[in-house]
Amino acid sequence: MDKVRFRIDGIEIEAPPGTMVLEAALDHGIFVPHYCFHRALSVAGNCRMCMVEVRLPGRDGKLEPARKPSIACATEVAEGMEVLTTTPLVTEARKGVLEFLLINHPLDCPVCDQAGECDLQDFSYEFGEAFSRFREDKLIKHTKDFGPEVRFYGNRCINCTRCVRFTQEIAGSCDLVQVQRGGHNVIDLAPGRVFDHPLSGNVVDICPVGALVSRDMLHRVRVWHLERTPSICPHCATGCNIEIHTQDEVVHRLKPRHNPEVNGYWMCDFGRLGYKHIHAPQRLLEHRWQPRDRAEGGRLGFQSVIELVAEAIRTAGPEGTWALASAWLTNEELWLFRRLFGTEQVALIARPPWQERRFYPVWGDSERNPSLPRQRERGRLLEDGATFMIAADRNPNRTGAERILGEQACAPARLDAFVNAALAGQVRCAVVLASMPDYLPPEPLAQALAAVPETVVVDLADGPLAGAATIVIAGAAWAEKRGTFTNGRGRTQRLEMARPTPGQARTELEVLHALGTQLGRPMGPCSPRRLFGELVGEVAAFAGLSWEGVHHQAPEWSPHMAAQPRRLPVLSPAALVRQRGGGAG
Amino acid sequence: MKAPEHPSPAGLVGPAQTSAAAGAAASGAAGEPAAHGAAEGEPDEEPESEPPPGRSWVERLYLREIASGLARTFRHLVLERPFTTDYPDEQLPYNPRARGEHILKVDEQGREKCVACLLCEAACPSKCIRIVVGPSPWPDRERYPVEFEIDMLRCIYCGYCEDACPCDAIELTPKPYSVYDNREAYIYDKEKLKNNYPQDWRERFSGGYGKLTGPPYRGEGGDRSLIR
Amino acid sequence: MSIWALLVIVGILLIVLHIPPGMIWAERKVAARIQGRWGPTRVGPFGLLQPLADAVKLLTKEEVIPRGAERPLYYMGPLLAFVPGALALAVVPFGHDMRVGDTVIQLQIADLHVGVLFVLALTSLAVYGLAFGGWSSDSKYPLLGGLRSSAQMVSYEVALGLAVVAVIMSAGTVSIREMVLAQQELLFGFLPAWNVFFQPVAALIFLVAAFAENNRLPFDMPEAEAELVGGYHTEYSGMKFGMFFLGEYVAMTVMSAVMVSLFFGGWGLPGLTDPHDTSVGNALVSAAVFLVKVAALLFFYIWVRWTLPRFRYDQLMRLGWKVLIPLALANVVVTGLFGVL
Amino acid sequence: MPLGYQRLVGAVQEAYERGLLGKGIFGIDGFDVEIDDPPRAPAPTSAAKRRGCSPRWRAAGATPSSSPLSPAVSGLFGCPTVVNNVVTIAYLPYIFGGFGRGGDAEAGIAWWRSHGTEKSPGLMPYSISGHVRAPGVYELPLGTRLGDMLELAGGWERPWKAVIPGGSSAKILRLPESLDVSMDFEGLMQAGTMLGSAGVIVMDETVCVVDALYNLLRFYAHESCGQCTPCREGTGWAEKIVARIEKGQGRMEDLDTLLGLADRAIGKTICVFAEAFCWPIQSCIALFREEFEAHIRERRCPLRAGPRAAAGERAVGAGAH
Repeated sequence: MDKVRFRIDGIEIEAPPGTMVLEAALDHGIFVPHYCFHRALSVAGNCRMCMVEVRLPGRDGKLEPARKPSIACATEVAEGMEVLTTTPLVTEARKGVLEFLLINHPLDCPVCDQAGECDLQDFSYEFGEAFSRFREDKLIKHTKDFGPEVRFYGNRCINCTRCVRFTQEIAGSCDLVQVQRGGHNVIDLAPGRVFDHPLSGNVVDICPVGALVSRDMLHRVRVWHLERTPSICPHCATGCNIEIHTQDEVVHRLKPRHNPEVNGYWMCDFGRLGYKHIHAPQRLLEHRWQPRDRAEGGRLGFQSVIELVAEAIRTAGPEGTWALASAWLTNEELWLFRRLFGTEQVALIARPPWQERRFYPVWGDSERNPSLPRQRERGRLLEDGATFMIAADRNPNRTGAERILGEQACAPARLDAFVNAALAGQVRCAVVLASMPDYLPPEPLAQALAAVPETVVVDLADGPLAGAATIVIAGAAWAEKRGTFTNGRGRTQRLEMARPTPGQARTELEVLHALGTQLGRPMGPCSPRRLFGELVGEVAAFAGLSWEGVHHQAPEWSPHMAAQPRRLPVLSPAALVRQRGGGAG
Repeated sequence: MKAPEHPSPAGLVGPAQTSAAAGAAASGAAGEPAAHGAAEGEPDEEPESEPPPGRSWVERLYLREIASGLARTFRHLVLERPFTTDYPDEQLPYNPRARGEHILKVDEQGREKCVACLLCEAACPSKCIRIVVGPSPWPDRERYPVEFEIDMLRCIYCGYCEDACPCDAIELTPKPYSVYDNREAYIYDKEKLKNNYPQDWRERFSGGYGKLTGPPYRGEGGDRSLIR
Repeated sequence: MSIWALLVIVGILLIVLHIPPGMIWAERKVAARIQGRWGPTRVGPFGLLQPLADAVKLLTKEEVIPRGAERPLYYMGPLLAFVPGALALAVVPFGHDMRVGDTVIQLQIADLHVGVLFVLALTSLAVYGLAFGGWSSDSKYPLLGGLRSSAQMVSYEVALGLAVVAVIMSAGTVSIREMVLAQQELLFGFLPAWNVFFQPVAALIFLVAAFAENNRLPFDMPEAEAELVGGYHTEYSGMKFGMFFLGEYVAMTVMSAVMVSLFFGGWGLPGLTDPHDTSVGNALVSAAVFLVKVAALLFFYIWVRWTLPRFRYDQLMRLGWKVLIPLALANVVVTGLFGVL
Repeated sequence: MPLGYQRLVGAVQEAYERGLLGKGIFGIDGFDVEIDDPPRAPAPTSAAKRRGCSPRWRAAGATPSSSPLSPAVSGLFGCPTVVNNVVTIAYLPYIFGGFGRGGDAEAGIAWWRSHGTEKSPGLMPYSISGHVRAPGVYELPLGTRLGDMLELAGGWERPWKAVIPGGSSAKILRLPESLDVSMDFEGLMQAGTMLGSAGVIVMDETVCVVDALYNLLRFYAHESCGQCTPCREGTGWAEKIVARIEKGQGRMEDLDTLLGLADRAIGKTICVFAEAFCWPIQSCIALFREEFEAHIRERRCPLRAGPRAAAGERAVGAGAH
């Protein structure tokens, strides 16, 4: 289909027909203020903020000045159209809309969690007026908790209905509706519902004002203090692109980062709240030695603990040493792991999937979601019509482990082999690099680890794994590492360090590097970037990738992925709701 | 020792004069524009850096200047009354807009007016304010400061916090800076800030204090100093 | 030694030991008033007990000794700065002789025949204290201060000595007691026969050199705060610093006393004291006159300090070597010529 | 349940019973005509407007949407959609069916053209209400003189003051100056107002225009669907201001505020509801400004007995914004 040629503020633009003026403008760096428009949602056109002056060619081909402004979000581009975003007509229209929006909006920015990242603040500052002619009483609307993650402040709501459309079109749950009418118009829960959908947190992100706020972060920090680090969510094999928001090295929230090929604009609540283990009270902050047969032991410095581990490995000899890596290690760590322990006497531990059964994409029900066909036309959907996917595999880097250590090493059979060998007394030393939150080793594995004379565990928190160890090394959480994860569909993405490791904790990269040096192996560089370079050179599945290329939003897919796209098992939201009700997550 | 009275700049004199000046300099007669040694009226110096022309050696003894200086200091000593104030017995009136220590204001029921918006913290250039936000125990507001601390040692009394406060909760009173003998005492907690401007200080700045001189303190609207 | 001599020694010692605190107080008060302030007011009436408070503070302060300090010299410095100066007072007559019963008591600890030389010898010892203190502190500022101080004091001692030579020449004696007695006459019936009138140049040189010897402004180069922090005593704290402090004021007192004796008629004041009367009353009046004269000179010290700015070091040296010493030599020659004539 | 609604539902039922509606009517297989019940939910006026042919018909909210340019091509569910007024449908049989003229469409059209003016032929049911002796619906030819129409409705004992010629959203006209207005589309357009729904509201001199405007605005504030911003916020704001003026607590700048908010609302909304509530504001203030100013100046409604700004009445708007 031919592209439509038109002009916005004098800039020649080509866009496919059916594109809305607002999208075209935003794509070309012309900012038009808007509230209700969201690229992932259907067009509502009710905020009236994105009004522009549209001049269409008349019969004689000349442009006729518009009598009244049009909303850019619902105006399709047309051949020869001239769009003006800064005329007096538009400026006055914006001022008018902002005045109307603000008359019933409370001036509670100081206590509003959105303050600092609020579109109403920004647009009022940029396009609005400094005074209001409103002298009447403001309307009072209700404030209530919509669900476990979301609180609603009706007074602040500007009725853009992004949240309503989100629940209809993306989540598919239709939990939120608009009730009342006129000035009393307000968002509310659909009768009998609780907004506990696994995607509920996203309405907080898309709410342009402070009407929907996160209960998790309620009153905790002010957003202008937050530092933002781009990273990858580790809680399932989807590998959502996220931002880690920290203040003073404390993680306060995670936000999705737009990546059209992975997670769109969204992330699930499990991932969103999945930073708590970083600051858990059980977090290991120092290295320990707790021998099985003797009473002594206690805390150790890093160098001492590495010497102790090296001694244990030397004593056990190559035949008596097994090493277990977790699917939460980065590719770089796995690469060092492979160089240190090879691929024979190693196995992979991972968190069990959400459920035994594997689900396939069921979202995007077009019966409930009439706008879906249109979205599919615009390429907004992920594969199979799913609006969002949560992978059943609750580990971020199983694919990476399979590529680096080999499919066999990562198969459950290998773990069984380890268990059998350990129970048979053939294993003298086991090194476990776990660093997984909420990991409960299966009973045989726990028994096996307890049966090994020297068990070295690198982990995040005190738990059954650390309890079974003779040497415990405090490891680093994913937010404390640099490196790459390869998600369930084979896409390699980079995560960045958002905070330093607490206490004496070390990243697994440091642990492996120090251990190798202590064992007298040539270890070479320890920087993730250079290790990734080695990985690209040595492992075929990573060939062609570059450290810069896997960063942020660069849409680089690994050749492996391109050759053989994998279908990712995902879950139905209903199943997740049931699981959350059972206390999972 | 004899020196030309008005040594000319070297470039403007004849050869004879130049050699004389050079000889004088070489003889080590260069000296001292000041003071005591030459009371007998002996010519004593040939400055290496040439003095401005038109000043005789008598003038360059600066005896008159020394004498007048001594006279002036003596006059100060004997005649003039010191103009210092006898702090702390005697205190100058503070400008009502003087920025002294902070007060955290409370409402009629003794509750903090602060809603813990952290705008003061954001505005503070010296980062001396620390607030821990919590859900408020009262139904009419949502958040309040569980902890509110100002490190008076870091504070530069710029008043930005007062400007930033949306609910008039923090204010800089004219109360001057306190002095303590340990650092911990300088970190004012919420209770201390709430009671940081007690009655006697208010009286003091409203003219009720004994040796206060100058106009009495009056806040704008009459209630600036009141705890509200 | 008679009991009287002991009493005189004790009395003089008491007086001398009370002068530095008084000086400190006066210095602060005068400085303050010249600058339009009140000075100390809080400790005692008119802040009179301020020196006591200072002393208590200095005594209770922690002693900090630099690690690299040369200990023996470091300890000796303050002593050398203080003691020799104080010793010089032994030969200064504080008043006329006093006859009690049959005994004639001299208000002087020791009437040395070489009194002036004794004074010169002892005051020049003080330079060791400063030099030791400066060098032994193992710190650059004290070292520079000590160096400056020794150079300065050595330089000005020459001029000081030459000025005194002229006085000795005209007085014909080296005993301070005799010099003072010789000044009790009246010249032309109205002018006291003080050496200052016979030897004005020597008096002026002595005055200037005395300022330099005592490291007082405008010649306080050794401890120029702006450049050297505290000069030779930068690294001293507590009472050791106090000794330096004390030494400075004692040295000032000694210089004033010597100058009064040499140039300003010592304890005599025509019309008030009678050199031929040895009654107790006359002796006491003469002692009072002496003290007033000393106090006046000390006040002049202070007054000048808060009036004149500090010299530059090269200016200081130039003044000493190129002006004062030639002038003093010329003065000696002129005095000698007069004596011959 | 309103009488009109009962009759409509009754007529639809009757048509079903007689086989005029339903599956295979007139015995033609596959010729199905169904009539859905009109939504019983109290839909706001705005949703019932022409553009209310919303793709949200089945969704919960009855709100207008930015409609496709031509609903007859692509409307509800993307299908051709025709939305028409009951009046239009009621006249169809007369015109095309030649009802009473033997089924001759030509005759029906000629009959229709014999009424009314050149440009606006035909009849119109005028709903005359207010200060006339015999209010009611009068079916009259388009172009009837307003004065004649009011006389037909019985006249009134006191002098008239104003008339709203085309339903509550039409601009008001002053009486008796406008008694000669021709009540058709063009004539009213010339007079600066519109025929609209032909609901003629007549007011005599006892009517306070401010009070009347307040009444209208209260209706509009209630009827706004609340979807888009200028209308949602503007209706409530205008109602509050006029209420305050009527109570005698107005300020002179309130009139400018009213006109300003009307300017800012007109043409900025999805449907024409903003125009509907702004035109009365603009025309009332334009034609009866002295009455508004009298309210503000005297701090009471001059037409009501006693001051309305009695002590103790709550001050409106204290502390807003």
